[in-house]
Amino acid sequence: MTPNLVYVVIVGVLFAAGVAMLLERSLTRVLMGMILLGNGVNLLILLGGKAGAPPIVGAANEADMADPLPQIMILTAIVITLGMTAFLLALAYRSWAVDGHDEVQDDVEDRRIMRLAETDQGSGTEDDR
Amino acid sequence: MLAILLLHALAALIAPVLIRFIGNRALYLLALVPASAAGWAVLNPGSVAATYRWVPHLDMDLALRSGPLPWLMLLIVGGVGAVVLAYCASYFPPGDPGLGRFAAVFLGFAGAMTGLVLSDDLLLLYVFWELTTVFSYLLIGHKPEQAAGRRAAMQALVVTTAGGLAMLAGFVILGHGAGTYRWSEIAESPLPAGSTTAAVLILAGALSKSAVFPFSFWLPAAMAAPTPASAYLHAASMVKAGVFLVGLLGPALAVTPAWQPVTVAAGAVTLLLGGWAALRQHDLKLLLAYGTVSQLGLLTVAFGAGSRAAALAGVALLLAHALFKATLFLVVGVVDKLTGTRDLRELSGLGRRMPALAVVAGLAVASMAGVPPLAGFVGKETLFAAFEHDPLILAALLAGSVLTVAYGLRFLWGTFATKPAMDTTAAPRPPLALAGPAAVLALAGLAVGVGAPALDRALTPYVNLWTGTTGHLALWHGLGLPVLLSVVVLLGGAGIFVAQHRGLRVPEQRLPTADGVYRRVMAAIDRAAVEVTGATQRGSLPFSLGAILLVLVMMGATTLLLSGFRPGGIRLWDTPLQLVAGVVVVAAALIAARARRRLTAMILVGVCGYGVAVLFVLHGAPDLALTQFLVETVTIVMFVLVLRRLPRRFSERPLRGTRWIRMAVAVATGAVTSAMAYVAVSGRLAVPVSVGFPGPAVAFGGGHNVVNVALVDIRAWDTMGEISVLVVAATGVASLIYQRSAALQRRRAEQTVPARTGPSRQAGWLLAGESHESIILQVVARLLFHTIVLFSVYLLFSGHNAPGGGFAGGLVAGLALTIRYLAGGRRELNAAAPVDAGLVLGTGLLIAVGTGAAALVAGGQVLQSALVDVTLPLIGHVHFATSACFDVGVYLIVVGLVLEILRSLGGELDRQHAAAETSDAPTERREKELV
Amino acid sequence: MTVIAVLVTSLLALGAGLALIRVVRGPSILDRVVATDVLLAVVVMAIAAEAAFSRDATGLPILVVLSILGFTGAVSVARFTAAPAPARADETTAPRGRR
Amino acid sequence: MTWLVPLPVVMPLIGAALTLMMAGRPRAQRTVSLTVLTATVLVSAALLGLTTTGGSMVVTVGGWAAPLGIVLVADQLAALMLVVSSTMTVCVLVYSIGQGMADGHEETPLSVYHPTYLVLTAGVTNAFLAGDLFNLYVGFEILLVASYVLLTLGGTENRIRAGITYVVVSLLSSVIFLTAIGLVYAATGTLTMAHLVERLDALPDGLRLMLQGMLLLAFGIKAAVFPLSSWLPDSYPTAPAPVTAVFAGLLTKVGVYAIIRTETLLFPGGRAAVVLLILALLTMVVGILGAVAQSDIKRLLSFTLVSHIGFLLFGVGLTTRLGLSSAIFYVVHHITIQTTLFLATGLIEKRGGSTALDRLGGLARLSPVLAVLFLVPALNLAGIPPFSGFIGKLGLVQAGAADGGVLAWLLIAGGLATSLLTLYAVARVWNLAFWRVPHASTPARSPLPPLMVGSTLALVALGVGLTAVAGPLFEIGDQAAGGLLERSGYVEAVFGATR
Amino acid sequence: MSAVLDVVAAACLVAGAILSLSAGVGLVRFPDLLSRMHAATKPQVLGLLLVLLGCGLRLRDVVDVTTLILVAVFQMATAPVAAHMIGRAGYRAGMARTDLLVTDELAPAGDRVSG
Amino acid sequence: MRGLRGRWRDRAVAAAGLTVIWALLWGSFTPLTMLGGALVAVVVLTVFPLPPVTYAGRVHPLGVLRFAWRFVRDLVVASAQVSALAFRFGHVPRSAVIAVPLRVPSDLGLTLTAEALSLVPGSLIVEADRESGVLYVHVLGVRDAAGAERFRRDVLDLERRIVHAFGSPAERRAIKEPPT
Ligand code: NA
Ligand code: NA
Repeated sequence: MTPNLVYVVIVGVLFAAGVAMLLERSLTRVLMGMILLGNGVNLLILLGGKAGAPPIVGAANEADMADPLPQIMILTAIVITLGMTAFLLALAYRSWAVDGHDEVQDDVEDRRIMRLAETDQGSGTEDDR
Repeated sequence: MLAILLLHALAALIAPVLIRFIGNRALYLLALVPASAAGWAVLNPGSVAATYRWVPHLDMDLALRSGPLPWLMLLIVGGVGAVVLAYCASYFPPGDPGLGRFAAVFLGFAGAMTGLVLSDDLLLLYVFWELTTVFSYLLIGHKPEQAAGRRAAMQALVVTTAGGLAMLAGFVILGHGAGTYRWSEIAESPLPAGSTTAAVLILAGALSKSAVFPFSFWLPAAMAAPTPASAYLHAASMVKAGVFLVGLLGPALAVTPAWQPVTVAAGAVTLLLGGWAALRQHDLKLLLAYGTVSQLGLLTVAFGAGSRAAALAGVALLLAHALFKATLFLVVGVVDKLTGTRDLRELSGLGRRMPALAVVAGLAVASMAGVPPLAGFVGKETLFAAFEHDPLILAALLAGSVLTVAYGLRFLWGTFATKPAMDTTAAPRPPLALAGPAAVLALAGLAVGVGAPALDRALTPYVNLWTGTTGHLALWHGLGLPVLLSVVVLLGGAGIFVAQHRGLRVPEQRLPTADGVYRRVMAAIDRAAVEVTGATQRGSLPFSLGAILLVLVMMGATTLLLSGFRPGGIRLWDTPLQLVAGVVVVAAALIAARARRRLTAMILVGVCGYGVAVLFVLHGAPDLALTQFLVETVTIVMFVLVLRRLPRRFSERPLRGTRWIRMAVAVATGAVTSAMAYVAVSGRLAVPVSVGFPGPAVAFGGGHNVVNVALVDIRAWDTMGEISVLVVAATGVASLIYQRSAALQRRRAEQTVPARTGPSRQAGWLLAGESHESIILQVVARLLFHTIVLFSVYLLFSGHNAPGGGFAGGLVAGLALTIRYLAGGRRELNAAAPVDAGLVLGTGLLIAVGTGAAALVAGGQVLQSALVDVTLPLIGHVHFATSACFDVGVYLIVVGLVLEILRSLGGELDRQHAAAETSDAPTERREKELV
Repeated sequence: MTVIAVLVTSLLALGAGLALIRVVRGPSILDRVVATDVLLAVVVMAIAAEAAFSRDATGLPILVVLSILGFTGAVSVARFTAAPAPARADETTAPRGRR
Repeated sequence: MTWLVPLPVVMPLIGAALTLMMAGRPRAQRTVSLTVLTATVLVSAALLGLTTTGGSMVVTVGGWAAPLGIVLVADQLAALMLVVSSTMTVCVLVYSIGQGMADGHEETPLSVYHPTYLVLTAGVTNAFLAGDLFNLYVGFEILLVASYVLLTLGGTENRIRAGITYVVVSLLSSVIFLTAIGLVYAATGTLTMAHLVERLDALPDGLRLMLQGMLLLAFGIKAAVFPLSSWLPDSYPTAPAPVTAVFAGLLTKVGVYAIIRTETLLFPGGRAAVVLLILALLTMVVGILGAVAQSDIKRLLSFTLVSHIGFLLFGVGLTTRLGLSSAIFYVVHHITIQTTLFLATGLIEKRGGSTALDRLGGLARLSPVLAVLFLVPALNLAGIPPFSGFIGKLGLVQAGAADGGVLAWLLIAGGLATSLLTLYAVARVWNLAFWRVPHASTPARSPLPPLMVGSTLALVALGVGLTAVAGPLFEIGDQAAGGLLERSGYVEAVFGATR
Repeated sequence: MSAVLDVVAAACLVAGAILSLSAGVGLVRFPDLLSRMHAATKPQVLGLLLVLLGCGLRLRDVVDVTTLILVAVFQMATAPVAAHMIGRAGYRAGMARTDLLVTDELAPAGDRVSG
Repeated sequence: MRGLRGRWRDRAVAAAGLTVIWALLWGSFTPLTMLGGALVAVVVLTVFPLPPVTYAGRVHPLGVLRFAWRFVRDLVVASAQVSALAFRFGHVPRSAVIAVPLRVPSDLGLTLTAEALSLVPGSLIVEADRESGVLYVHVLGVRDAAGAERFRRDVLDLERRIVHAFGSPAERRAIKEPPT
């Protein structure tokens, strides 16, 4: 198959933009990055199937039809993304309600150990009491 | 033999129960268990083997084999074990809550030790080996309140396990090379490749177990264990395991180059250092512990030297040491129990108060010192004889023996002597139950000495496994060098004792103490752990994601380079309209990534989604476009519902410093993904399987819309999974927003309130009234609502032949509800859909999955569909696929999802916000503010 | 018809481009919403026009959906974001959480 | 008897539907959940028996033969995984009922627990049975979304924080998985794994390596392979004990299962074996060092979880029959033991009021039962013989020795060192939490609910029982490994299956 | 007949497209939100109707024509609502530029108005 | 008291209307379609009960035609005007917010008037006061007070046309009375 350049470029841009947002701290931004990535993946899947007439038997010649299988995968992915978006939004809201912001926080324990590492200390869990 | 092991296991399990019911006397009963092992050995002096399958694939079976050396060990393990258990009955106070546990672990240990000496399969041997380590750990920590005791237990555990693991690696090398793990078979065939490495690794295990230099330090620390346990584990049995292994494997492995130098050197050093350290101890138990270390070194030298005579001496000393050292520990136990101290500086005049005990101890020390006619003498004589022609080793042995005599005397003097300027220590007479077991062991030492020739005969088969000069066990070898040396040793030892008594200070050895090494190693591991963890576990989500993406980029780039792909061809587009839509998508995405305000970003992401929907249309995917438009719309509504509560702008970025890194990762990810897509598409040769879809879709699926038929029939299993995802997502939204059962119950009560009846102009037929609700929107919403729902049903049923289907239909119906909610808030929503979302979701899932299960019940495959064609009078031809039922389930689930979203993110957030605004009842948020 | 198609496509693309500019420029959310609405209308026109040119009606359900539900997004934004005090108060009413 | 094959997925889903409709009636929900999951165990056991005696069982869903439709494939490996995982779910369910998690009191929100838990089970079983790459993705999604809900149950500050990390990383892994599937389809035009066998073989090496890399990456995140693992210790420990337990037991193993399946079936020949082995070594060592640095039992166990994934990869990376069968054995062991340990930790939390090591002490005296419930699986985890952890590891060491390469020996060394440090880590927990004098905050009396103790005890016994049945279990693992290496059997079973 | 219909259809399509372009131009050019809304939301209604008409003239199938009629009706029912909601929100947010207003009869009544 | 009967009538009308829409969607008027449509309509109306609103009006075909014609004419003319404004560079159009008190302020009448007014370019409803029945309209291109007054009259004309097309007898009577 010969790839469609427009798709190739859009996929790249959607992935780049999505990743850029994903690497941020605000959960709503991360979520939007995920949505962009989702769109990018969908187009990537679409790229793997032939374009053509809608795959409706009778409305078009079978040979001219677009490949239906990527469409099925994408449909599933779109709907799953919807569910995930709803969940993440609820999560963002709860995060805001609990913390007063929707920022992704660093793990406290990990930070503690990083401080120990920076100050060249041990784990402090030796049995000495 | 297996029966003995099982008996031990059983006894260990019932010991706590038994002790709870009949008290300390139960120990006498339990002592019969190890005694039975010794008894079995007495009855079966020859070679006995038995094999039971366990894990044949790993060549690890319960292969047991008794031979001369195991036989002797069995006698020690069983005999001493029985005696010590009997001793424990009086040693522990009645009703000691820890006794049940102690007895269980003790018996477990005895069983493991028995198994260890009987194992023919090396892997099985390792199994028992590790078990003894664990039981030892638990016994050392019998009184775990002191940090020192716990640390000692840990030290013993770590050191012996480390050695054990090395040994395991050695076993695997041997076993893999030889093609079998049965020692009896390995020993009879030529050594496989890698045996030298194996030998070194095995020695690491053996020497660490026997506390030989440089692993000696754990044993003195292990004296935190109750004294009977020390007597058994750390004198008689467990520490002998390493020596036993050297003795067992030596006949075959001693030919490897490292074997003899390592064993002899390490043994000799241990002998001297241990003896030296023992001289400096004040705690009687520690004195004995260092003495044990020293003696283990001696044994290692004996078994490691690799000659018949030395091995014979080794066996004799092994037995002798077990007897006299266990005796001495039991004696210390008695003293400790009766006086409350083990410090020889606090003890005085005990010899007069406990003469019998003093005699017993004297007997044991004499054996240790090599005084005829005791077992120790027999062994040591033979040993001197074996090394007659090796002056260097002989000198070390002599020095060690001299030290042994010295600390032996120090022990006797320290325990029993009446010291000037000290009161006689107050103590009751030791009861027979305590002194008896010690006496038994001491007398056994005497018996062995006297019965040396018999022992010699019994051990001949073992000794013959070795090469070199043969020695003999006898009380009298004739006048020769050995006897002379014995005399020298006794005199030298006495001399040192006297000198020390007169004030000679024994300087502390300046060799690096291995204990320090252990501490440093563990501290280094701890530091390494902190450093590595601090470097790899940053606890930051962007870091975790960045790591994953970097791997993606590197992996993608590498494989792309490896693929050596030459661009074959490229098309710009299928239709130029794709470019138009593409520009919109790209622009929206790029600007969204830079947006500072949440809603702006959201709108741009939405535009991007609409653009993708247009691309779907252009691609020939109307079903996708339809769904995408609907999903984007629902998404925007959801975002608005949540974002209305959140700050308008994204918060200030704490990540500014890493901005360029993130940009680079983003661009690289995009580029690599594009390239991979390009390469993958270009690489396609075969025809896709989906060319086979259209025909069967009509013939068997009963629909013309291939995508929909695939969704509800050909790939309905995927769809079933997908709707489960939706169900759970909806549930999760409720879970996060409502949190508590009570809140959800309140909601249920609210939503079942019937819609207001009767038009009432004054109250308004609309529930509206708040300033942000619009009459125009409300009227239009109500006018359109049923039409939209009808349209959703149309989409549901037309979907089989045209764009549409359960997903699209459900989303449309959900949006109808959304419009009602937007118009009139949650009360309007409840009026429109007075039903619990969970019920809708459950019903939908039941219908969809039930359709699949029904096909199963009907004798088809799961989710198999049937076509129904009926011609009804007046009405016409009805064509129906049962998969439509499945689609109804899908429809309901999507409706349920949207309903749940509206109730939770819409209505409940309204309520929470209103409550927070108006009431002085503190909400959760306000409480947080105060904190 | 091809010429017409190209002409119509170009006009619609131009309209979409201008709308996109307003989406990007704002300045207010409502401006962006209005512009998005226009974009959506252009999409409807484009799909209808495409159906007209190719005489292929499979896209019509999409048109129904967009015509009856396309306003939902705009309404939800307008309803919740720019409404008076309660919903507009964002930074000020947001609780100060522990950082 | 192929009708049995879809049941491990269908039954929990029906249960989920019913429990959703029974919101607010915990007793009924409990009955349904227990019934359904017990039935799933029985069906799984039947499948294991049938596949062991009669070979793989294949169902063409909806009667659509491969490669058109979706196939569910129950071979020995899948059946074994089903048995183990469904057994875990039953025990954990009983435990959570004992804790009151499932009933609506204490920290328990709503009636979402049962339906979500059942869907989680369905996702896991679906992933094991999937014979279609995209369906595998769907299975993952099911179990993931259910896990998101369970992890954030109650919506407390810590769980939200941890939940965000977990959800976002998982979403990224899903995106990567989906991308991989898109690429695979673009290159081959098919999704049925049995069909991919032939079509992937026809692709040029570089392209195939790319597809393999993408799939490995996706599964590697789910399996928590270093350096893709840092999310796990930050997220698992905050969940309620039974949730953490079932996650630790099952979810990463589903990732490992996917790695085993795809590496053996789709990409045989060990092209990426070296990479796998290196990752295995790093995962073991970095993971266990992480455990050593921790001061909280749950976190410590999470790190051991990561670390021991390295053992599994070791077996897979060796690509030999012994390596695979040992990895399979080790999976069974690890699922059981890691689940047990997290449940025991839940009991520790219940008894001692905390899982932080500096707030615990004296538990051995305060609760001897608890001491046994922790110590036995802890030693098992550390690979102390004769427990199953040792047996699995022994298999891996033997397989490594058989390989004989430098890397293999490095891995043996790393594996043994990891064992030792695992022992050190759990022994430290024992020393501090069980042996030390009780902490001031430890309640003098705090009875443990019998259901919690009972279910944990059952799992402890099961873990010990693995030692007794190690021979037959290894035999099954060996046969399964044989089936994996002999691909044609799988392919023929799939294409030979008709309605 | 068919050719005539096609020509009419083409004219409708082009006219509709021009109106859509004018909406875009107005959107970019007009000074404040409310003016932009006039430009944006109104020509597109007519433009859309024209395009739908053109489409119907080309497709001619009963199913399609009835569908297009529904589309037109729905569009006319919903477009004003969106415009009203946005306009109202804009006005309330003070985005009507008072310097361009000849008169503002809502300002004094503003507080009393109920939905 | 026209409660119960009126509600049944409403339901019947709604069901009929939905059935027609169903037929339009399928583009077929066969018995199967109509019956199916009726069935679906009844189900939809049962599951989602109608809001308690009664439409008391009658549709007057002639009035409807008259209204439609004026509407289309206004639409075309006004669209052209606004488009022209858009392309007239350099000109900044002025506008006004005008209050129009309707004479028959039923919810439905108010909404229909607002809708029709909205669709005609150049006017935009910024507020609708339900209690007093006043529409506040933003009008583009108004230059002075006279223009505002002219616009107010136009709106009232529009209202009259709508009532003549769709209104109940009472409303038709009300609209004939001169504005107070
Ligand atoms: Na996971
Ligand atoms: Na996991």
